[in-house]
Order: sequence, then structure tokens, then C-alpha cells
Amino acid sequence: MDFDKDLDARGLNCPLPILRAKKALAEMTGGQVLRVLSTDPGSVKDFAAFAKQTGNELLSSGENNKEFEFYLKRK
Amino acid sequence: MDFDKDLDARGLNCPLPILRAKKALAEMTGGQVLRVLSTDPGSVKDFAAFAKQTGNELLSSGENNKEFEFYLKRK
Amino acid sequence: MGATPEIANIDELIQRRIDEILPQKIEQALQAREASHTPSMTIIATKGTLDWAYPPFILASTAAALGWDVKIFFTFYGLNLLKKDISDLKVSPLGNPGMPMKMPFGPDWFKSINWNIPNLVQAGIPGFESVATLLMQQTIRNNGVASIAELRALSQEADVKFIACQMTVELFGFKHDDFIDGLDFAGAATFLPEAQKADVSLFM
Amino acid sequence: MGATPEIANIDELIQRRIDEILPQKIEQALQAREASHTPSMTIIATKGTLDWAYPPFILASTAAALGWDVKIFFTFYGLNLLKKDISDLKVSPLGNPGMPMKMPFGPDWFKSINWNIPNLVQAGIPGFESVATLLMQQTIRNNGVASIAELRALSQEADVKFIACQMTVELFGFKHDDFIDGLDFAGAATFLPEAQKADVSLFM
Repeated sequence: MDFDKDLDARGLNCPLPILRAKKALAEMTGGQVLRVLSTDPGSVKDFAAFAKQTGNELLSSGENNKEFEFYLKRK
Repeated sequence: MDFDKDLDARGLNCPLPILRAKKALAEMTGGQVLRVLSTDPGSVKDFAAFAKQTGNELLSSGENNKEFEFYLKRK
Repeated sequence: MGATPEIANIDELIQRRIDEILPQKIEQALQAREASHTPSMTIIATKGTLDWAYPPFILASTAAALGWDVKIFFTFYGLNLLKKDISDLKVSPLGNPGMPMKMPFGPDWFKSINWNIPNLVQAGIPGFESVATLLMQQTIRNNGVASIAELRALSQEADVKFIACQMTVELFGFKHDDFIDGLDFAGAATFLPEAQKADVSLFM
Repeated sequence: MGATPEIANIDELIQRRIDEILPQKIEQALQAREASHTPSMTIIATKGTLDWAYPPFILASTAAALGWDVKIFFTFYGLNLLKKDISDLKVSPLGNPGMPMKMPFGPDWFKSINWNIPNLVQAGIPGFESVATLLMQQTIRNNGVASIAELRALSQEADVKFIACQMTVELFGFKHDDFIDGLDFAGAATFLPEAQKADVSLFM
């Protein structure tokens, strides 16, 4: 999937991936896509909740070899 | 400013100035004005919140040489 | 008067229409209110040690990231969390009713020690708390967990509002200059109306 | 059939007016509800030391001064706060998970001592708690901070309702006569419905 900005949150624990994602989205424009990489297993549920609460759509959420990949579309 | 009752809450700390003011107002009649003197720097925000919640209007709130002066009009 | 029955008809028509439309309008109004409502949280932070500093800052910064309106009221020992220099925050395993007998962080040899039986053993080790604090700090770093200073800065950056209890400032003999910038100094009367409006209110 | 278009017109008019007026009426009703609502708070007070006695009584008395409806449920060690004689409430730095390593009150020489390293020193000083308690009491007086007895009396005067946990009374072997007047003795089943209705509910 194409994305406009990349955020490497691997090795970081809750709540840092969410906080960094919020910050990254704030610097983007509406409709742009942020990719987030994370190794925190809690982040799967956390990014779903984050998307629901903030209105930034979670386009996809996947796992590959204990690494998680999220695509968020800025509101 | 004219006032009907005077409350010296100098030297007292939170929550005493608010508690004393509430008590003083309870003994007054609608429209009467209570003057409160205080040295607690937190009382500036606290009396604003008190007025807003209780409906007793804060006619004025001033500072003079680390002493605070409040005029409250009883609801 | 031929008009009367007609008016009665109109009245009946109005009532029928209101019965039809009202429930749906109320539902819409409530939903619109909810949708436009910004979630909010108030926290009373009362504890001043390294381990207990985490809950308020983690919840506050995360809520802010979710777009919530967050206010923390720091009172009693919690005031220590607002000092410019918080590098001296410590873990206090002794007398910490929530801490298990074995240390949950540090290297294996450290974790395997059964600290609290007897408690005196733990209390008697010179510098035990320094060791525990250092190990917690290292473990935090090694596991990608944010430091308190970092979480505090992130909270402020995300517009979490910090209110310092002025009464405690005086009680403990602090000066406003001991604290970081951007604080409000106020009391319980300022905090309570905020707590009233908040969706979540927690005492920590 | 001349009546049909006329009624249809009237019906359309009615619907349009209802659509116009309703949202604003509903908003008014919701606002009136909010405005006439008496804020309320319930607190569970579980701690029985001099320092931790402050949060429940400060928040309760302040809320009462703001016109709130307040209830405190005293349970476990919190029950000590309801005893007739509370002059023996103590600060206990030992076993106080929220307390930082240095004492936050008292004279400078006292505050500068790093009590917890080694913790044994603190635990071993005969009468340490008496000293800490005395210094906190003095500091409280010198700073125009209310005493617990004063805040408790002010809370009762302002109609804060005190509920004592009957189960704990039995557990600790207290007699009703040990306590101040004006208490309700009840259990969690009495407290919970009050907490449900409360705007703010805190566990301290």
C-alpha cells in the first residue's frame, strides 16, 4: 500500500507508538496515509481504538513475524 | 466598593477561604455583598470557580501586595 | 360553528405528527451531542515515587493522543512529579503494599531473590533502593518504555493541563520556581467543576 | 374533494414547524436539566493516616461548599478517620508507597535527610513516626492549613454524609460508641447505588 509518511515505532512500548502516531498525523494533511511499524503486541488493539476515537481511518492492520504494520489515513 | 459583610481569610489555606465564604454567604440575604480578604494565591482561581458553581456573582477580584480581595454578591 | 371539528382535526393531526417525529428527533439530538462531545478525563495525582509516577502520565498522554481533554491535579506527594529535576524519583519497595515479593525488573539473579521474607533483610541492605531504582530505570530503557520526564513532556506537548495544589505547595515549603513551566496553581474548588464534567475521574 | 389538498397543506406546514421548533426545544430541555442538576460526589476513604486523611476531607468539604451533594464511605483503615479522638493519627513514611524518599515537611535539616537509604535507619529510629507526625502537625498549623478534625467538622456541618462500613467495624472490633455522631452504618450495597448516580466517584 502507498503511504505518505513512515513511522518506525519498533522497540517502543505503550503508549509511545500511539503518541508518536498522533504527532506524525498532526504534521500531515487530510487524506494522506501514515504507515506505522511496531513490535508492541498491545498496539493491534490500541491502534484500532485510536482510529475509532480520533476518526483517522485504520486502512489496514497486519502482522508479519512479530512485527505489526498499520496504515492510517489522516482525517 | 460597598459591602455588607467582611471576611478575613488571610493566612488561611485551601479549602478554608472557600468554606468560610460559603458560611458567611449563608448568613446573608440575596443581593448583599461579601468582601473576602485572602493571602492564598490559589484563591484567585478558586473563587472564580466557586462563583460559577454556586451562582453567587464574583463582582471583582483583585490583588494588592500579595493580598487578594474578592467581592461576592449573594444569589 | 363548522370550524370547531376542523380545529379538533388539526389538533389531532399535530399530536399524531409529534408522536411520530419526536422520538426520532430526540434520538438525533442525543446522538449529535455525543458525536460532538470531546471526551475528557481528570486525574488527581497524589504519589511521588518513580513507580507510581507512571499511571497518571501514561493515561494522560494516551488520552491526549486520542483527542481527549485532560487535566491532572497534582497534590500531596504528587507535587514531586512537577519538579524541574525529577531524576531523583525513587522506587520504594519497602512498604509498597502492591509490590510482589520478587522484583519484577532487573537481571535474573536480582529477580530471583525473594526480597520480602523477612522484610528486615531487604531493609538492611545498604543502598537497596538505589539499586532497585537504577535497575528499574535500566529496564525501562531497555524495553522501550518511556521515562517519566519523557511522558511528562509528551503530556504537556499534547495540551494536558497540569494544576498544582497551592495548599500543598505551601505545606511542603516549595517555591513556584522549583516547578516546570506551564502550571496553574489552584485548589480543590478549581478542580471539582472540571471533575464534574469529566467522563472519567481518577484518584491515583 | 376540496378538503384533501387543504389538509395535506396543513400537515406539511405542521411537519415543517415541528422540524423547526423541536431541535431547539430539545436542546433547551437538555440544558435545563443540566442547570437544575445538583452535582454529586461519592468517595471511598480507605486510608487511616494523617497525611492520607486530607484528600477525602478537603475534596468533600470543598464540594459541599460548592453546593454539591457528597457522601463518603469509610472502610478499612479509613474507619480510623471517624473515631472520636483522631489526635493520634500519624504520618507513616514507612510503608507509605506514595511518599518520596525525603520528607516533604518540617524544618530544612529534617527535609534534607534521605530517610530511606538505608531504610533500616528510618525504621530503626525510636519514635521516628512521632517526630514526623509532630512536624507535619506543626507545619500544618504554621501554614494556615486546616486540621483533620476541623475539616471533618466542616464537612459534617456542610451536610456531607458519612457512611461507616459496618463489616469493617466488626472486623476491627470497633464499637459504634468509638465513633463520632451522625454516622450511617451500612455496607457496599448501600454505597453502590449512590456511586451510580454520582458525577464523580473516587477511591482514596
